[in-house]
Amino acid sequence: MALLELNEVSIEYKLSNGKLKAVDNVSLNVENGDVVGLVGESGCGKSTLIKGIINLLPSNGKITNGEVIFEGEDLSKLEFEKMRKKRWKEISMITQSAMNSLNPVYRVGNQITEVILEHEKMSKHDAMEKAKELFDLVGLDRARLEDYPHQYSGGMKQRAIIAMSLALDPKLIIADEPTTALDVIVQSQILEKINALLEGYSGSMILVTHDISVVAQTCNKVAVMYGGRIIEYGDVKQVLKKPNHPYTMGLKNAFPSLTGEKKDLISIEGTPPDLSKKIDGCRFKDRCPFVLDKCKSGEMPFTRVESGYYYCARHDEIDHLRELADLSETWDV
Amino acid sequence: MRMTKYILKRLSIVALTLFILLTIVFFMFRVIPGDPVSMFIDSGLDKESQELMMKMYGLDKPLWDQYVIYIKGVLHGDFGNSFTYSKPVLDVIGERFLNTLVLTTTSLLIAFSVGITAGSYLAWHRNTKIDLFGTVMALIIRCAPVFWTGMILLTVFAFKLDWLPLGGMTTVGSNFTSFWDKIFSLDFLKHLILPAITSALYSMATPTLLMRTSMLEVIKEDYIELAYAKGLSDRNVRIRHAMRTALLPVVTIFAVQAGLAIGGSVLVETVFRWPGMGREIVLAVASRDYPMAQGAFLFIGFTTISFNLLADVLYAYLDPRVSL
Amino acid sequence: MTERTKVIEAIDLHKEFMVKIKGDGKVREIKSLKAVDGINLHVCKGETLGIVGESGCGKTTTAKLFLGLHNATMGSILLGDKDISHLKGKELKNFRKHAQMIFQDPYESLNPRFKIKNTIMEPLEIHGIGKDKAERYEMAKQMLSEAGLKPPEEYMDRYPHEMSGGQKQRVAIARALVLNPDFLIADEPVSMLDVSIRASILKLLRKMITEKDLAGIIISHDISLIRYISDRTAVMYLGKIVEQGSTEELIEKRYHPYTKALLEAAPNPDPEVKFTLENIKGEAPNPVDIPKGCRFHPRCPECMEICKMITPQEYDMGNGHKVMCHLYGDKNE
Amino acid sequence: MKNVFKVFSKNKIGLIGLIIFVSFVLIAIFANFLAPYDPMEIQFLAEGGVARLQPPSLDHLLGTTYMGRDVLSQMIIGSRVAVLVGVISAVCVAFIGTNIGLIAGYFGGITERILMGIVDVMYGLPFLPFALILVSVLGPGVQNVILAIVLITWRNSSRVIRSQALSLKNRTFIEAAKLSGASDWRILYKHIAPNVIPISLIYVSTSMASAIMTESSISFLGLGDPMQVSWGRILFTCYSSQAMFKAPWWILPPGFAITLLVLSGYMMGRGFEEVANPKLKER
Amino acid sequence: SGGNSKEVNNDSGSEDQVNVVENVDPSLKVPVIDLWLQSQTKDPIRYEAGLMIADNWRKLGFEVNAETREWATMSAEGMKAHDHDVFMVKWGGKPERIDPYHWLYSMHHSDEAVEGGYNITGYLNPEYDKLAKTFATSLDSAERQAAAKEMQVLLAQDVPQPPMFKLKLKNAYNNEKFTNVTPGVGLGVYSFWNFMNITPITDDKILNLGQTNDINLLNPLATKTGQDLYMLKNIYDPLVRLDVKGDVVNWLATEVNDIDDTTIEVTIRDDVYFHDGEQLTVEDVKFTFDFAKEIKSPTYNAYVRNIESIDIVGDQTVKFNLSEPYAPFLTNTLSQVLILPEHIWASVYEEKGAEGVLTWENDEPVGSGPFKFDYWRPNEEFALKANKDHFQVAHIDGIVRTPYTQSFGIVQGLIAGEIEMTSYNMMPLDLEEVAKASHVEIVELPDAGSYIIHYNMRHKPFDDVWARRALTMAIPRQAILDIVFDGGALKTFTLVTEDNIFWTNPDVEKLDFDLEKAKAELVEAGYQWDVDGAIYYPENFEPTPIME
Ligand SMILES: Nc1ncnc2c1ncn2[C@@H]1O[C@H](COP(=O)(O)OP(=O)(O)OP(=O)(O)O)[C@@H](O)[C@H]1O
Ligand SMILES: Nc1ncnc2c1ncn2[C@@H]1O[C@H](COP(=O)(O)OP(=O)(O)OP(=O)(O)O)[C@@H](O)[C@H]1O
Ligand SMILES: [Mg+2]
Ligand SMILES: [Mg+2]
Repeated sequence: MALLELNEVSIEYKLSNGKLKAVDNVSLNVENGDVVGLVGESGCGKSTLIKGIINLLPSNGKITNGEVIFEGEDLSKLEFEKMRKKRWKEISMITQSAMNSLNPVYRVGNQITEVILEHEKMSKHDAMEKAKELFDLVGLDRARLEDYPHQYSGGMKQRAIIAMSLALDPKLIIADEPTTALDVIVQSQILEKINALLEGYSGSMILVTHDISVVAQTCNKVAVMYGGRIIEYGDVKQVLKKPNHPYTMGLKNAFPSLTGEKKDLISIEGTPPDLSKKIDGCRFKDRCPFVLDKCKSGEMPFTRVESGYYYCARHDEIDHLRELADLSETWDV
Repeated sequence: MRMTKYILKRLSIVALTLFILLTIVFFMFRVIPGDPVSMFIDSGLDKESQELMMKMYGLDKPLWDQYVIYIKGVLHGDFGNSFTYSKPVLDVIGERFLNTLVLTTTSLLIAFSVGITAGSYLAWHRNTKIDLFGTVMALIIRCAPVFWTGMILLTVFAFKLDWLPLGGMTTVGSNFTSFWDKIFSLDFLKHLILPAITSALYSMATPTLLMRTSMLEVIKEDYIELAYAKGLSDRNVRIRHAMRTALLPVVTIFAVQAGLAIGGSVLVETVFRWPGMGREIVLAVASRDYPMAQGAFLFIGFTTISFNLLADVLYAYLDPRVSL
Repeated sequence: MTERTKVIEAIDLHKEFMVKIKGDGKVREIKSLKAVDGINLHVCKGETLGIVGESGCGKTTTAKLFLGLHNATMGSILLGDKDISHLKGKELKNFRKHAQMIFQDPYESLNPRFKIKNTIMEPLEIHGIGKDKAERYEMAKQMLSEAGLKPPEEYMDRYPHEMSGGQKQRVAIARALVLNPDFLIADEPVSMLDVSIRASILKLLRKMITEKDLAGIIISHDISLIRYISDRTAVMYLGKIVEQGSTEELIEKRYHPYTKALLEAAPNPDPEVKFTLENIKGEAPNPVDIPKGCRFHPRCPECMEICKMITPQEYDMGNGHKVMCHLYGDKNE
Repeated sequence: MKNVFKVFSKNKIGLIGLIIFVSFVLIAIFANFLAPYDPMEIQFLAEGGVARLQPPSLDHLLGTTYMGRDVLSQMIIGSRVAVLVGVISAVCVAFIGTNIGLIAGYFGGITERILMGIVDVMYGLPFLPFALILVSVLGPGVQNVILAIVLITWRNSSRVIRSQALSLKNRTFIEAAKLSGASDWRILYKHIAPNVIPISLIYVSTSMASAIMTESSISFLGLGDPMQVSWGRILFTCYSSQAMFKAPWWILPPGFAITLLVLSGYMMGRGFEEVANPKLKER
Repeated sequence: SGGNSKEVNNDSGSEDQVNVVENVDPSLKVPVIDLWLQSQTKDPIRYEAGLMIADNWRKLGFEVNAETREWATMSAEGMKAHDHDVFMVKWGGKPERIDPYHWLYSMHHSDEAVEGGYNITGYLNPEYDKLAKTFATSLDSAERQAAAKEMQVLLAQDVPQPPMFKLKLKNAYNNEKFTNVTPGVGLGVYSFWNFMNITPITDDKILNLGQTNDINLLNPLATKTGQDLYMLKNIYDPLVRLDVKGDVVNWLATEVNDIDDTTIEVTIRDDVYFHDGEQLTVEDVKFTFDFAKEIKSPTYNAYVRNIESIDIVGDQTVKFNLSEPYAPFLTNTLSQVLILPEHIWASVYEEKGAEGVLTWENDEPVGSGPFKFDYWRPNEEFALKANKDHFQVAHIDGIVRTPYTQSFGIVQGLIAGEIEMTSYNMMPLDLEEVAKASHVEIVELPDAGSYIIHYNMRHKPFDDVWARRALTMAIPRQAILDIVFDGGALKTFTLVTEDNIFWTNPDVEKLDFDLEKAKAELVEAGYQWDVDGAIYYPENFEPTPIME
């Protein structure tokens, strides 16, 4: 049994003038020990999806369809108190901006012990001891537990949040863009730390990012999200070496690399679809260089591959498209 | 140590401000037509007596000399004698000021405790009917002239229902041995209720609405989301995380509100015949009791400024991010 | 590489800010912050210089010094043979025609209350270019379409909030180039944009610089991006240029330990290549108290005794490649 | 400006405020036509004698005062003072406050220190007592009440506008404008000012509210212009004659009118707040 | 347009077109009259009445600019500097003004027509001055009476500052708690005699007084308000007192003899003690008068100015030597100056000097009067207790005086039984209110003072007697009485009010409201009107200050 299983989950936000379907019919399996990377452009619904998983959607957001099965239980139907008990204990989270995720008026140490004391019967002193151990683990000075968040640098805050996420040994850690706001060097330090921690950790992790290289370095699976839908899912190596969806192909080639010969970068012109409007046909049709008439209407055809799946109407020509996609002219408009 | 230094520095700025205020006020009062003596002509002050009286008040000297004398006096803590009461201004002010302070402090305490609770409640139930109703009510009460609210309350609770006294600070003929004795008496409390509620109603909207807005801001913060993700209870998130942080801007307006309340106390004091500073200032201006008016004005100014200082210090104390 | 004419040159450029920072206790102190601490840089006609470095190392400050948006504390900036570092009034206005900039945040760099046409026409109006409004309108239209917003009429009457980030960045480019400057600085022009459209903006910049024979500086914290766009690269650390040289050579030779670290930390989208970053510690120190000696020594894996005491001078490694590191001291003697 | 109206049409609170305000303005403009009687005219009973303290009737929809004056007419004519004081002081306050705030915030340095020093001193002045004294100095009269209000309240808006200008001047689009060669004044008035206008408008509305409140307070204390009927003065007359407990028709309307008009100010302020709110300048 | 009364409506119908000139010389235009109104805070009556007067003056063609002034401003600019056109004042009818010295001499003698003087109107009439001198200095009361009557006739013709109304003072008290209320002239129930005579019915023998304002200062030498002095008069004793009708009765004095025009001998009681136990002696008497003069007490200056010296001529007798004859010496000087204990004031003087004495609070006054100071909590209460050792003992045990700032507080206080008496003049609405409470009884007494309209004869058009007369006749007295006073006052035509039987002259010319007559007199004097009805001076106009 998969640790987490998303079945055709859709999430909508209510707007003053209509609805916005931020997540549209998403299915995903996370097995024990998996590190799943969730990549996609800004606004494609990544954060919404993971908030949907732990039932933390804002008041105007709602899961309108599908189920979120965690260890056999549908989290989306769980009542608040029961869900509350599961949070952090079973599923913890490293939020998008660690910069703002620590409450500025409390000492970092207290914010860590707070979560321990909430879920475990433990004395304050013991909780503090635990926090100290966690700080050792993420490479922070124990003394800094006494400091306020604003006395930390960005990297330190991120580490503190990571330490906090490990506090209760959860089965699943969700990390929402843990390194976006950080410098390259600090980012690589953090990623390295995460990698190191993952080695001694039996649980699973979902890592949200818009940076493919982060996925490449950290995850074993990747889900590529576009316009509210996971348009491709599979084993990292497979997806990045042999992408099946034109968007993944473009995305991969849009990243500059330091190694290898200097080839032209690819740019996917245009903007992602407006999720508040109903989309007919392929979500990527407006930006796809391989778009055909058949892409423009109906449901996107689903193709299952060995390690996952993808949606593309031209699934039978994929190898050819992949070759074309490597050329930057293909993407020029 | 540094804190003391900071406060001392601020205080010296306060002193400068007060000095400027003092000068403005001194000359402003002298510009007002009229003098403290000629008002008594009709009650039998003949022309020689008028001159004698002007001399008695030191008003026969050139303006500049009067100013210098006054400033010198102030530097020695002597604000002169009130023309009306023939008492040192400080003595008169001290008493009135305490009265005003009791009233405003009570009303501010009511206003802020109710306002903060209500504001956070409304924010928590944002976009509901309760929120709309509460916000609109707060706004409406805020917009009603305080003296009018007072008049209405007075009519209903004192005149029509006869539950509470019609005004004043104590019942006629009651005798108290000390100030404290008085303000802790039931009689005093009964007299305090209506004016305190009136001005509390007026001051309440600001903390309510501000607390609401501030809470709404805070609720959007990532650390609130994280607090939920941590599995904290609703109550815990609301009080420990949201309210605690949302309180900060409310603290700053406390000073502003306190200043407003003390300055605006004249209205409530007039309606309820509360023997406070506000009324005294109006009386002093009307009777051209220059030293009294100057002193009272300065005192109110000083209090306003001190409250600002207090709020800054308090803010820095409450918010670890802020240094002075 | 042919010898080209230097368009703009910074000589021993310094910039100090007086900042209020927290001392012990709760009181602020005023300290000096050396944001730019003696740099020598130049750009030639038709050439692109990349500047990389971590956040806070002084990249933006350098850019603003070049453009006269800050006054240098010390040193000079020569445009041709004129020192422009303390221009005022009319002279400054004249200089503005020669040097322009593109900012990091396209959302921020356009006045939200100006229509696009007003934004682009304003510089023309200020400098009295074009005989009337109609002519300026035409020039603006022309520029927009050069910047890739086609058809330009469609964009002229929009407000910034009606455009996507990439489109705004194109408007910013159009505005910068409408005055026909000789010199262009782009400060992290794509870092706020989605990966999928970065390449097109970078390409546009590159095209403009070469076509119009400008001197260009492109700033980034991502060295892999720099590789794609710049001819020469300067690595900046805490207000100093620690290494500069032609981009390819710099990436290949990577003399300075900091350059090495930066290159190693650069994310790699190839899942086969894993991190190798072990040798660099901590985060960049606060520029308010720059370490004594070599400012990199506390983080340097190759730190020697001398590094702790003496600030290294710049050593020429040939081919215009310069390094500021004691490791190379003897090679030069 | 067009945007402002667009936003208003979407913002319910602002819209209601605007409607209330415009109604009062209309009443004030057509006061002379609307008022059934001369507000100062003493009314007589049919059977002779002054029509003192008559409860509402068809002849006098809001009853009469102790001196036999028609309350409704007083209310209608009184709206003129309220609207006049409100609008003029609000515009002056916003104009002065905005300009001082802009200049202080943008130029900084000694200019700022002097201007903000003045503002600080102004903040030490207790508002109402100072207004009372000013009115005593200047003499009663609507124009003096306005002057007093303006002299004191510009401090509020100038502080906020200054901080706005401070943050705006460091925004990149201002630097971009500088790079285009724009002069300081051009930047100040073409680039920064339009961006603070929504905030100034908030101040126009809220200063309007506070000006009306202040005028009525001054009048209530008996220091307003005695030759002008104003709501505060109606209340004052009601309070100082012994009729306040007996004539609800006399005491209630002015209070409600003040509340409503002041409320409209704050409601419009809320509307403008939406305009000013960065949320709307969507990314 | 406002303030039209029926009376006015009837009269304004007259359409006579006399003296209407088409092309009148604009320089002859009668200047605008600035009518200063009292701001409503101080006195709504004067404000409303002023509006009605202005309306009627306009009907005569005068341009009137009615504007309000704060009392402090009006008094400084008008009462003191005499820089006004016209304004109204309510002059109090204090007991010492029963002798009309103030009304007839001070307010109209040319000596007083200087800055700060009482001749506010600037009335200069040599004939009047002569009469006034006689009135002021003669010791023969018949001669004085004749002069006074004559003077009133002149004033009624010349109308320099005509009196208009006198209040029907209505005070209230609790008839279930007290009886034997004796209001005194000018002071109503606030009179000294009332405090002496009022008798408690119940065991509660403390009289609670409600007043609109607090007392200010208990230093008899420096205080300036009547309120203070009336309380001090209970604590201290004068040599003589004015009784309820205003007649002089002996008090500390057992005998007062006029030796000649300028010498008065006074013998005092030997059984009077100050509240601290010291006996009151002739030394104290001499000291008080000398002291008041020496330290230049503003309160007493007017009274002691004429005293040249004081001699102690016996154990209980002193002799006052005046520098010039001063007719009201008894009513003013001897009844007003309160005898101070030398042993206290001399040491204060020693310690603080003259200026110090004048600024001394004296907040625990020690006098010899029938009431002793008890306590004073400013703005809350002021209390006296009866002096049981006095030669005349009050029936009550004490007085507690509470200041209410609003009159409705007083009224409610009376009804609720918080207070038992007030000298606040009950207004019609108050009367309605207290009518419900059977225990509240009203005592009525006509005021000895009056509402006076002060023209300024130094300013146009008031320099012309015809203008003054016409303006006076345009004052709608009856309408104001009905509308503004709501029946709470009476018309009056002489400054010495009709109740002051000895001094008043009821047979003077009464310029009551008569617009037609007013116009007719103006026409006769040659005034002209333009087609719009604005009034102009006659050609070659010379003002007539007084009637010949
Ligand atoms: N509370 C909300 N109400 C309405 N719409 C929302 C809300 N939160 C997000 N959205 C919209 O839902 C869509 C998905 O947003 P989401 O935050 O999940 O994207 P994301 O992939 O996490 O983007 P980013 O990379 O910028 O974090 C966006 O179009 C966004 O505008
Ligand atoms: N106006 C200023 N006043 C004070 N300090 C400043 C100012 N501008 C920049 N600094 C400081 O100077 C240092 C260099 O800043 P700068 O913006 O040049 O860095 P950067 O390399 O562009 O960083 P980033 O990558 O974050 O944009 C930083 O520590 C910054 O805090
Ligand atoms: Mg997100
Ligand atoms: Mg930067």
